[in-house]
Amino acid sequence: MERWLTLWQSTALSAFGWEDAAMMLVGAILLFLAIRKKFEPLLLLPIGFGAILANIPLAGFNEPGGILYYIYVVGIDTGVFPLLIFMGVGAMTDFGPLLANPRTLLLGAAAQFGIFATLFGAIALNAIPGFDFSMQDAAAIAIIGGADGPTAIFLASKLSPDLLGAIAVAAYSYMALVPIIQPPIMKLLTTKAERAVRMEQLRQVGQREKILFPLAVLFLTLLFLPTATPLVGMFCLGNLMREAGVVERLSKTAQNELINIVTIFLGLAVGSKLSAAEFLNVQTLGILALGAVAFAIGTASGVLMAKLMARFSKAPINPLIGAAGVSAVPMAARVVNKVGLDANQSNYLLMHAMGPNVAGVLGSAVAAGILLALVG
Amino acid sequence: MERWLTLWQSTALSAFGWEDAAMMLVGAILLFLAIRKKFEPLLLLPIGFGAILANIPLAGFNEPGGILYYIYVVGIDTGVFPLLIFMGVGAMTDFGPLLANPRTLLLGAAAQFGIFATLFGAIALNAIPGFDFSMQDAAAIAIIGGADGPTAIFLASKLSPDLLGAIAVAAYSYMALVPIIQPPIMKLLTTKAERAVRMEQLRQVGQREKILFPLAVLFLTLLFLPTATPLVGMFCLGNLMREAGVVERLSKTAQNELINIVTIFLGLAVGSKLSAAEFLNVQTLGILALGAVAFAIGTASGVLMAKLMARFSKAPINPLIGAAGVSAVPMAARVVNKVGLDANQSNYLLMHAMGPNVAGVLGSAVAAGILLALVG
Amino acid sequence: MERWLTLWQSTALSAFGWEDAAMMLVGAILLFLAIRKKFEPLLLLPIGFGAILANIPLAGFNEPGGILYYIYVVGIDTGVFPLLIFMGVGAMTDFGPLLANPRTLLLGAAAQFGIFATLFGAIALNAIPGFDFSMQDAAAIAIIGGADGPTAIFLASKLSPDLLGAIAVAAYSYMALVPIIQPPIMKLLTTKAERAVRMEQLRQVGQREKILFPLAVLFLTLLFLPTATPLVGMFCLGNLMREAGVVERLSKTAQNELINIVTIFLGLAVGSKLSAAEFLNVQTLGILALGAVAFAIGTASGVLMAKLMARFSKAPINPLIGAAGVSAVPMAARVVNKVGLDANQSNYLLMHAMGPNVAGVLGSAVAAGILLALVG
Amino acid sequence: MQQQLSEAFTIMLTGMITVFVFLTLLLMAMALLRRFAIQPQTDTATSQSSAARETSTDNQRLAAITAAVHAYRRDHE
Amino acid sequence: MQQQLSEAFTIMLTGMITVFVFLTLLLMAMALLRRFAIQPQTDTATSQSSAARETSTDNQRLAAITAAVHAYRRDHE
Amino acid sequence: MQQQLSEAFTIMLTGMITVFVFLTLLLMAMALLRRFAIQPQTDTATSQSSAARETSTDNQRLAAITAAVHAYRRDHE
Ligand code: NA
Ligand code: NA
Ligand code: NA
Repeated sequence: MERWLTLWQSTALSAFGWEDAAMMLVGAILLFLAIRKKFEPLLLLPIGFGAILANIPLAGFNEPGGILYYIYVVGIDTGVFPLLIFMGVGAMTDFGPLLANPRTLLLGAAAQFGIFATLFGAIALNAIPGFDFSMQDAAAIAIIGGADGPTAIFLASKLSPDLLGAIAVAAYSYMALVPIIQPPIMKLLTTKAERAVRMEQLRQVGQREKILFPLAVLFLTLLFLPTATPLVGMFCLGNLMREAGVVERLSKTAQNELINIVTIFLGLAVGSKLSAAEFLNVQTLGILALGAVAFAIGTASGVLMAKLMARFSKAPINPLIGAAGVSAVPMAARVVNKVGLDANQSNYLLMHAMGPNVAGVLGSAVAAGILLALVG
Repeated sequence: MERWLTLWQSTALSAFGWEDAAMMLVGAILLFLAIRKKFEPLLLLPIGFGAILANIPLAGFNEPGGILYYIYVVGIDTGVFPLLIFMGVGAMTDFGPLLANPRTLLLGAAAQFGIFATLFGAIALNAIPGFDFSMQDAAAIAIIGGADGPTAIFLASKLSPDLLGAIAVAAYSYMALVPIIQPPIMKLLTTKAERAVRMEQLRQVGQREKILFPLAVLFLTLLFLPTATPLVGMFCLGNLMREAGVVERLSKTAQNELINIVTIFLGLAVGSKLSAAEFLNVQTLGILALGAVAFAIGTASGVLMAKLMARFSKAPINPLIGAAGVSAVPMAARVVNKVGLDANQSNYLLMHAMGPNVAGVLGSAVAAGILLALVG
Repeated sequence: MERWLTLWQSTALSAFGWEDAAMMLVGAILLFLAIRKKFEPLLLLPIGFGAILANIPLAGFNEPGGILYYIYVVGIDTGVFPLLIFMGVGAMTDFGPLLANPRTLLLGAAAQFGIFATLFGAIALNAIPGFDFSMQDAAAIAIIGGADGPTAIFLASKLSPDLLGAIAVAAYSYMALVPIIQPPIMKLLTTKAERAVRMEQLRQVGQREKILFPLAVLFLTLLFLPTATPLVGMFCLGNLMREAGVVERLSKTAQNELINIVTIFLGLAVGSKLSAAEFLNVQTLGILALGAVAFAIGTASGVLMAKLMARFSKAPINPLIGAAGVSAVPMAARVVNKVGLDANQSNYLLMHAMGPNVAGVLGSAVAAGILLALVG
Repeated sequence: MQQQLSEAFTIMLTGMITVFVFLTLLLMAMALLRRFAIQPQTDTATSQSSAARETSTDNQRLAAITAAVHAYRRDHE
Repeated sequence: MQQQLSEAFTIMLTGMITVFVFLTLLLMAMALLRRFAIQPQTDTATSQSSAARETSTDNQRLAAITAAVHAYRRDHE
Repeated sequence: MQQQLSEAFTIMLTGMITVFVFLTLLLMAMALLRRFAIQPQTDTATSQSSAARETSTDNQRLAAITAAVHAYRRDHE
């Protein structure tokens, strides 16, 4: 009898609280979004699964001795996992379209207004009772507007680990929602004639230029923004391995097995931060709302900047490509292409949008460095 | 002269004891079994090699600063390596045959009697002088009957780390010996007519069912057996990655590079526990004997349960498939197929045996959770 | 205004010293050598990049919390990374040519004179003001003559971590310079007639011999040189996995993904040791000079030993193959082949040189073990 | 000893019962699952997506064969 | 609150200006880079290396079947 | 200094002698190994296994196109 009691007390049924159940439901919703809706499944599937595991009463995944605890301590607390992901993303990134049309860098810069405006918005939200974001919290939330998962996780782990779970979930969810969030804004800010503008074909970029580019980015970053060098540096390392042409086996491993292994662990560790105490509160609603605002403002800023540039440019510029400046590679560029095709059936903007798209990755890594320098 | 003395004193020859030599011989025997006899070579080769390295006098592989020490502390002490192996095994497992014939779950349940009977047997062995197994030891030894390597290593590392080496070696050795241990028992308990029974073809299982199954398993486990969630959870994560269809690159990495890397390390770390002090004693003989008994009882229980089910079932059931309930995937299912063919040359039982076979993996993970709850 | 000051103080420009800039230049030179000159790019690219990152003021890559710090502590301090590389190299090594002509082992022995003579030379250098190498330093520097990267890094991390950066850079640089350093020495010590000698075709080596060889090497090492067992043991494990034929998936992973991942990290960690304080001094010049001397002496010893063996051998021996005894696999063997072809256009020495080449790997691992035993 | 034995016996009983109860619950869950999962198997969304998957697999096969043929030709030229 | 808001506003301004200044510097660096990189594009060293690359691409194609064997082995072990 | 030099000299001597002794022992071990290993080279077990290996090599060639799918997908993702 006593043995049955031991067993019963060791079941979760006896220990379950409604918060645990609610957080598992959140995990299940993330799995649904990942599998059925194909929302960034590579991350949201392990995040959702990790959220379920982390909230099982008495299982101790998040305590010393539990696997999620070790993964979190080793990979997120240290910042190593997002940096390795960033290295892999660097090894997957082709800067050719940006090098062919360098001015699109400015679109990647403009779109970062989504980040900084959101920082202001998060502080403004403190006016509402129940919100009490510190400047660090606000900066970590704002980076959702960077539309770049590893950057958001890296910054949140440094500035506001308690909000990490909600921030990562918001970042990946909105990245998956780019095809829904962006088009209305893009159409609102442009005329059909503007959207139909065709751009000149891009020049071919040589290998040497591609090799020197990541080094130039690293050089400027280390001179002016050392706090951005972890992110930018690992990104540039990956890109240099890709373009150097002499370490192809390292580049392939960084793009495939290494990033896959780290992705599984990163997702689980992020999921482990989705605990009731840190997620089930009004702040999470605020974070979700601010994230949506950040994406919208970033998109709008990019488009408006593109319109401004079009006015002063000799070569035609389709203002839609500004929307790709938020990063969310390559989803945002594909959205630009689709909206462009809707306006002009022979207008393929994909490669033109890849320039601002990868510029947006650099832009948000730079913005993360600035935030680390100012509020870290 | 003094320098030669230093060198001589640093040779193992001056420090060798017969125990070290004996343990290296054990390592060499494991290598022989792995390479020449093809006994579970993926594990027994690194285990055997690790055993040799760990017992080299003065080399310090097992002390702080030695590579085996670090691998053990990082991967086994934490339980991370067996869990990652289990994730990979989940990603390799097709639950289709089990879903097509769910009743075979009960065969996977019955075969776990091998585990619990052995626990009783281990305690009974204490009657013989020289044996003094605690309840934790007995539980860790009993799990050998689960015929599942990572489960055995995980449980032993939690309950009885001193016996880990002997338990892991016994588990993998007997898994390799399944084709020798099982057939006599199977033939003893069945008539030729029973062994010749043909089963109906299995229905096709849809993708959605396969996606929901690991989630259902996880759900029941977290409700009723939270102590089993580390094993079952990682297994289900692997299986979900496999079946979801949206994270194929993660699933492939979990099934290949990640599991391979972890297998090398896990094997070395298990080998490092094969030290003379912990292996060269009468307890190891007891463990080996109990392991064989556990396999035999598990096989018999599975077959008897299948006979019972056959009596009450409308559809024909070949009692041989009960033997696959011990797990040892896919070896036990192949043995069933072979014994079935011996009785009826056109009787292919392989897919029918895969159901109880994967049920046995779940069954022993559940049994491990129960043991953790009761004696952990 | 104050905010701009914070930003400015967080730029590297305000904190830069000329030493940092100089070390970044060193990193850039390594990148140039790796990418443009194809000097061992797999290592020198990450080393060079790591050197740049490590010397960015205020970025903190080398401090707790920085990624290079963690990689160094986990992988180099523990000795784990060079050992894993060595395991992968073992899995890539075919001992067939050595087994077909075992006497070439002696060439691999003779070439290690480069190591021990350099140890003497390093101590002799202390006569010059500004040099003050301890015996440990001298041993770590001497191992450059082993022409084997992981061995050099492993030994330096144990004996003289401060010099690790300079030693690793020297080792890989000179390995890349083998085609320039060796031919003049080879030609100086041989007549054209000697260089034109053709050797008999090698016999076929059976699988069993190849399986037993790594075990025999391990056995002798553990008896006589336990301090060499970490290096030799991991090497033999890799080679056994390759030849056993039963664990091909482990062998492939050790040769590809695992070694690639570790190579990226090892390179970065070595680069992180290229700090101004430890690199920008006259000792580094000494190390570079000694390294070149070590390679030259090793080459000469190998060639002279081969001449000696040729005198006493019935079968013809081309003395050039002695030069491959320094290891630097497979570069040194290719150089032998090329110099041989120059003397006799139909004289293919490649396979004959592979014997001493892989013997050189064993020889320098043995030498490392001896140094650890004598001065460790 | 006696007490240990009886404790082991209780664990054996408890354990086997729990294993059976647990896997029987799973069996019942699988019956529910099957009913739940099979029904929408025929709806348009799923069949569309599975159709799409087949097509892309077909394309990949075609492309792969083309690629392999190229590689093979080059190899044997 | 008031003070926090004004601080956030300053960060917003500082941040956006810095982002633009930084990426404008990069833009200028890219112009230099292009001039520096394009010129030697035509010298012999580069054309040699691009020739070498073509050859190695051929080799890669030639070796496709060899590589396929490895993939196959891994998948069918 | 003098003492250090003589110590280094002793290490040099000791080291080289040990290297030679060790590798000579290995040389002798290899001779034993060869005698031990070559004999059973001709027995049926080995020839069987080499036959099996040939067959599987054939299979591998036959399946080259299947495997190319994987290589192609990975390269074109
Ligand atoms: Na961005
Ligand atoms: Na089992
Ligand atoms: Na060497």
